[in-house]
Amino acid sequence: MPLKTAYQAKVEYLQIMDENGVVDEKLAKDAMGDQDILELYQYMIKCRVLDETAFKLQRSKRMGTYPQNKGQEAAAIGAGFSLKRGTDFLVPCYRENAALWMHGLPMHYIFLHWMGDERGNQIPKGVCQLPLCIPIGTQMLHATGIAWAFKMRKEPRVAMTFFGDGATSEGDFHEAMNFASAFQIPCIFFCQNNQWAISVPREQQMNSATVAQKALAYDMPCIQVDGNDLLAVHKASRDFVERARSGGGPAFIEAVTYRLADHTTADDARRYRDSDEVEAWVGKDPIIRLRKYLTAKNLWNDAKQAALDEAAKQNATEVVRAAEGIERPAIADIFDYTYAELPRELALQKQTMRTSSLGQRPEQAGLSAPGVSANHE
Amino acid sequence: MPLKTAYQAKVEYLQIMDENGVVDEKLAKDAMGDQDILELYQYMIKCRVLDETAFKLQRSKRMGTYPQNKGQEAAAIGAGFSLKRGTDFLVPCYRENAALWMHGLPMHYIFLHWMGDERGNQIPKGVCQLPLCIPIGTQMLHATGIAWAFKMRKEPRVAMTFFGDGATSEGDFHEAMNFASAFQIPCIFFCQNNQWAISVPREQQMNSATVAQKALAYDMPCIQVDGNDLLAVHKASRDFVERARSGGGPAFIEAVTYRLADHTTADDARRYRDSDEVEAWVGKDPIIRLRKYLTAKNLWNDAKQAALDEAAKQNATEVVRAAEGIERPAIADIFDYTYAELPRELALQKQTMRTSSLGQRPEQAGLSAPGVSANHE
Amino acid sequence: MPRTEQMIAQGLTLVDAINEALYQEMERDSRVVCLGEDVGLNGGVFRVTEGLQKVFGLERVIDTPLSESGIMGSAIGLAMAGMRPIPEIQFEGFLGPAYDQLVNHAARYRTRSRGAVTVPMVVRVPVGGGIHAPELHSDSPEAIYAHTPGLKVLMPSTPYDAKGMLLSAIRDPDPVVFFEPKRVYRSYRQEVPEGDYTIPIGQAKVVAEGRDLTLVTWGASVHQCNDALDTLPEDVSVELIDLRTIAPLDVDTIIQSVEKTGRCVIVHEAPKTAGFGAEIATTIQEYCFLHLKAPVQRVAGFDTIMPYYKLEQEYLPDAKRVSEAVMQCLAY
Amino acid sequence: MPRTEQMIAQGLTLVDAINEALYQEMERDSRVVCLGEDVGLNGGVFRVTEGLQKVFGLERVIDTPLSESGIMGSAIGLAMAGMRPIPEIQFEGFLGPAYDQLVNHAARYRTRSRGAVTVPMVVRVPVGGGIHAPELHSDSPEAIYAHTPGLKVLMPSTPYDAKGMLLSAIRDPDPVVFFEPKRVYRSYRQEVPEGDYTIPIGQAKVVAEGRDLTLVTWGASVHQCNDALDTLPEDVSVELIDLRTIAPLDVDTIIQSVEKTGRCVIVHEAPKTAGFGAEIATTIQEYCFLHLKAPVQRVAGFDTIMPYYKLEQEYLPDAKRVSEAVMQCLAY
Ligand SMILES: Cc1ncc(C[n+]2csc(CCOP(=O)(O)OP(=O)(O)O)c2C)c(N)n1
Ligand SMILES: Cc1ncc(C[n+]2csc(CCOP(=O)(O)OP(=O)(O)O)c2C)c(N)n1
Ligand SMILES: [Mg+2]
Ligand SMILES: [Mg+2]
Repeated sequence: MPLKTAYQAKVEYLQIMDENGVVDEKLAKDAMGDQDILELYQYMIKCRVLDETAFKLQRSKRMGTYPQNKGQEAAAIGAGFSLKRGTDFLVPCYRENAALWMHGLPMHYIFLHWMGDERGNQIPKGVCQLPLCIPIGTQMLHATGIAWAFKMRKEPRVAMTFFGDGATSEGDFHEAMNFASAFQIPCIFFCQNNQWAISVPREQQMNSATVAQKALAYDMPCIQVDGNDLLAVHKASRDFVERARSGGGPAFIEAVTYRLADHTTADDARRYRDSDEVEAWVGKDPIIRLRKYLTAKNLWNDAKQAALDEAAKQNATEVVRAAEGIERPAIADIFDYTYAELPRELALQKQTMRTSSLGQRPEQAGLSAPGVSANHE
Repeated sequence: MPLKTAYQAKVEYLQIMDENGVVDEKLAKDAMGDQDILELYQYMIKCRVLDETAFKLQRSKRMGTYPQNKGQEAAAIGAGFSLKRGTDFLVPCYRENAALWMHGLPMHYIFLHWMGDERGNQIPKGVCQLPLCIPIGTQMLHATGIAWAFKMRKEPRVAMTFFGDGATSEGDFHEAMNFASAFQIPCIFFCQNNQWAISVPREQQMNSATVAQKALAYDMPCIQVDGNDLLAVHKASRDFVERARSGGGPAFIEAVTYRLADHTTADDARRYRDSDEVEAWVGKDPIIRLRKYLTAKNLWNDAKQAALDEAAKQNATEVVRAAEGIERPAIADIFDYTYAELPRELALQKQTMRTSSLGQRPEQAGLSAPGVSANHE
Repeated sequence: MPRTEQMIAQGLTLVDAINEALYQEMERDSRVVCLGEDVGLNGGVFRVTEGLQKVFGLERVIDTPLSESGIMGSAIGLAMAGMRPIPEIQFEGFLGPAYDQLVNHAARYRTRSRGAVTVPMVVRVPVGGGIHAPELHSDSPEAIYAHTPGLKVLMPSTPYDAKGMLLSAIRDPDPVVFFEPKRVYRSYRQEVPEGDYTIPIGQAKVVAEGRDLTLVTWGASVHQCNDALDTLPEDVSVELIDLRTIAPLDVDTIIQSVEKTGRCVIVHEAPKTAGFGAEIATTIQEYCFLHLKAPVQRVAGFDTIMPYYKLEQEYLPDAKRVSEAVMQCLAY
Repeated sequence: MPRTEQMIAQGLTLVDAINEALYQEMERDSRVVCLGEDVGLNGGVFRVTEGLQKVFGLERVIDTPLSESGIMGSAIGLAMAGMRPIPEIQFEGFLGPAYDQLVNHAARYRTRSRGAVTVPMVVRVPVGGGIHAPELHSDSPEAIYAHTPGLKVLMPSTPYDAKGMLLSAIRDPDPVVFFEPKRVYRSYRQEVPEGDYTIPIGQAKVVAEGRDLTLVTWGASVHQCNDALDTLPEDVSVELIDLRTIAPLDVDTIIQSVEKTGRCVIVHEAPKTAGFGAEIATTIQEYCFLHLKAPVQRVAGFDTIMPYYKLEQEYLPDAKRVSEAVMQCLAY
């Protein structure tokens, strides 16, 4: 029935290195060089080992609930590597450890976070990132605002924010995308589509064929990439980051990957997904294909791998030591960081660790010292 | 750089009757018949007169803030006419009076609403609609839920919800669209894109070329229509409504129209928009083109118009009388409708019209009767 | 779900009791549907809806997108259209994105439409701290919703109450926020009648009778207060009231008790300032002014953000803080 | 904006005073940006930002999409990145969609990052009833935000206070919710210093001194209370306190007054139950127990939804209800 076409668009898909580590030479030309690949490969191995370490810590009750990154390392690090350390801003969700580490966060911070310690969020000066974000979908607006400030001050800086496939269902995702697009804010939206949001598969989360097409609603440039292909992820990220840096505006990247582990250590994915599906994705592991590629190029061998495995283990030991070696947090912290200055009532609560007015001013009850307790205790 | 296309789509635009009342014969074949056009034309005139009446009432302080519908009558009524009265559900925003009336709401209800009287929202039994909705963007989820209930109960019923271009920026719009799409709910999203959200023009509200393309994010069928073309609006609405009724799922319609008046009577649009723009759109008035069409077809003439104008005036007088003739609302209502049953404390507040405990139980203060007041008053 | 052998032998946990209420009411009333994130095949992250999808099908136990406003808003629509939706919000912290739909819509429809449109639904929300959960999984926002006319706010503390209160809530013609203290979810088992029974909304429960002081609390803190009672000197006799319903408040039960005891301590997890304890204390001083022998005291969360779990035990009111406040109040 | 002749001759309205504070602070501090719906060319629906866009440009006075969570969330990002954003939410009812960003993010960042990330911003929000506005344009949600650790909540009642408090708020390192009682926006003019001055956050103001009873209120109700004072018998001496800052509460000013008077009535527009009046009353009975001659009373909005405007005058506490409560409290 229609008269004319008012709008049309398409979403493209990029893969450079396939599951067997074979690259498309033409596409690879403009991609990452072998030295970088080698470096990032080592990072990914370290990340994988730390992930397993965290899992074990949780199982032995030395850490709280922890969400594994396993299988998503290429997506995280390929994107993170496209940012300038100390310049560009990274706004994470909670499943891109490698990106945060690559971007300057000391590794034990993330461990501290999951050990129930806010000091894991106390991002060191000069590290341009926000702490992990637990409420899904909410952080993208912060990235948008941060990047907006860069634009207002005419700084050649970019923000990148990570989130999952599930997060795109939240209203805040939509509002962030619309703001970024309406004001042409240099913010890159990076979706780790790992096929699941806890027990809900992507096809149930949304009815659309791709996640990337959500960007069409905002006329925002977008692409779908093989998220387990380090080269594709990095090339798409780098191009969009540099485009944004030079005033080209925001972009959206869907990295198609897979959550190989449970949602978190509190979850049991066998309740809701087939082991066949998991098996199929094990074959697409981003680490396996890189090793194949590097080996084929004679850049890697079993001895090097053994040494790397050892180094990664060593690294994990140090990270655990740093995270567990820290003194217990001071209870004063919960008061001291509520505001820049302590309001009077809060100071009283801090001093007495009481909210009852008689606990705070026992003289009211004819008792003598603050914090006096009944003699039966 | 990409390897393959993962998704593609387009948005089409439909106009059947142009600004001069000339129809595209081929497209018109499957559109509304002349008898219907004649009936709806009369409705539109009545609506326009009521709109002016409301404006005047506000100016003489007989009504509160009022948002005029002027210029958007074809969009509202073309869509509303596609619904089955007493069966399909209509979930409005606040600028589609004609649709609500057409769908069975006594006209003075809307007047009562803007006169600050909740009885204007007390939709009569059998009229399948929700009251006007003031907070922008929030009602679409209710429409989605209502239509979902129809689907659950396997009833061949559809819900349609109206909203403006500005409303599409709210997170709830996105969540409603995603729910409707994910569960294939028989809900029609009808956007009156009248180019402005108070003082913000559509191009600033969003960066996208059309509003309709927002549906692509959800793989939801969509169309952009000339919203001042009764035939196009109706054909698109009817087709999507019937498609939804027979299990085809949700759809999105963007009606391109224009808010000829101020945002509300509290607004002064001259502060932010050019009179040239307004003038240009006056020429596209949906009523003018219908009159041209009907006249050319010999279905209309000046005498008929004069009679209709008179009838519309008469109608407006009756509506005002009904709205103003109602007794003052009982103050008891604010208590009685908070819950199905009055909780005790609320019963006391109702009885005494006091919240102070001494006002409620003056015997506490050694005073005698409830509601006693100090003798200086 | 039908009772397991363990349940028959040892009683029901809070999770079991809520699950049983859902199961029985879904059997009884075909209008009841459960919806939320992971409530279906996965049975909810706390397994409260375990097994229900298998029995009642995908259409009545619905895994939704990750979209709290969507869940709340579409549940409102379902309720308006004659269903009895029971949306689950996965943790109380995620009521945030659904706040507008709950407060500005669910709560208002009856009054704004003068009864033409109503929203009979029960919003189930795990609440409170103490389980070593991540950020925003340990808050206590009940005062916010108690300050919202049009909502009813419930928080059972025992399996027995949970079942009876949930059945009342589902049958209530108005929107109910049903907070489930997650610390109690599996902390103990209790005998719970297998059949249908309801506990009226708006009725507090006197858990222990006493002469000297009234202790008012709700949710998980009921158990902390019970612990505190055990540590008090023999000759101190405390009346413990479990509010169960926060809004509408059972003023009479509280007043009757305080008129007798003349002293009151209120315990809650939420931050003290403008917490619901303030409403209770104010009401008491309004109505029992001449009976009061000491100021009403509040043992509450501090006026800080709920800390991450390393410090949560220091944040939450415990038996020690409660008993100390009781003794100080008695010494006044 | 620079003063007009009328302003020079007759003083400033509340709108003028806020506009002047914004204008002067934007001149002084280039990090300050205003953003919100219609705040630019249109000058805001109440004209509070009138003229600012012309002076400071499209980049510093920004018309945003219709998207409250977007406004709040991106303002948080701006603040984190070193700007001093002043988001406007058009009416208090539309804080709903922004609730999560305000309460779960703005309020929490300093504490959750242990000071590494802070959110210095001022959320401007017209508040309260009495202007015949449509639904959701007349509420008083201050208690909700006062119950949120990490936020400061301000509500000036006079042009003079508004300017000084807003300047303090913009310079404050933490997020501030700045409620502007819309009923007062243009209700009268007052002399306001042209230069820079600040009124410290957290300081209540004794508007009128008195012996017999303390009247505590804030926002537009200050004026109703003032009217009530005029209707009281000559020999009744009431001390009127305008809270100005709701959180953190100026406990000392209140206590000092009630220790003197022994009686207190609190007045606010919000529904009574769990309103901020409850916090004040509770605090008073905690600290002034032995001085109190009568229970603290609340004259508040009813525990119903704020009605449409035909009935709003019946809903809002007026001088009559206030003076009656004062007399009853005195008679206790
Ligand atoms: C606002 C909000 N709602 C619900 C949750 C509970 N929750 C935690 S993770 C998760 C699924 C997230 O899925 P996705 O966005 O795909 O990220 P992934 O975990 O797969 O990396 C849910 C529902 C939450 N943290 N925040
Ligand atoms: C949630 C919310 N935010 C802000 C407002 C104030 N407001 C009323 S109408 C309006 C503009 C609406 O624009 P649009 O959706 O295009 O509808 P139109 O008025 O053009 O029909 C705004 C911002 C509101 N009513 N609700
Ligand atoms: Mg996922
Ligand atoms: Mg519009």
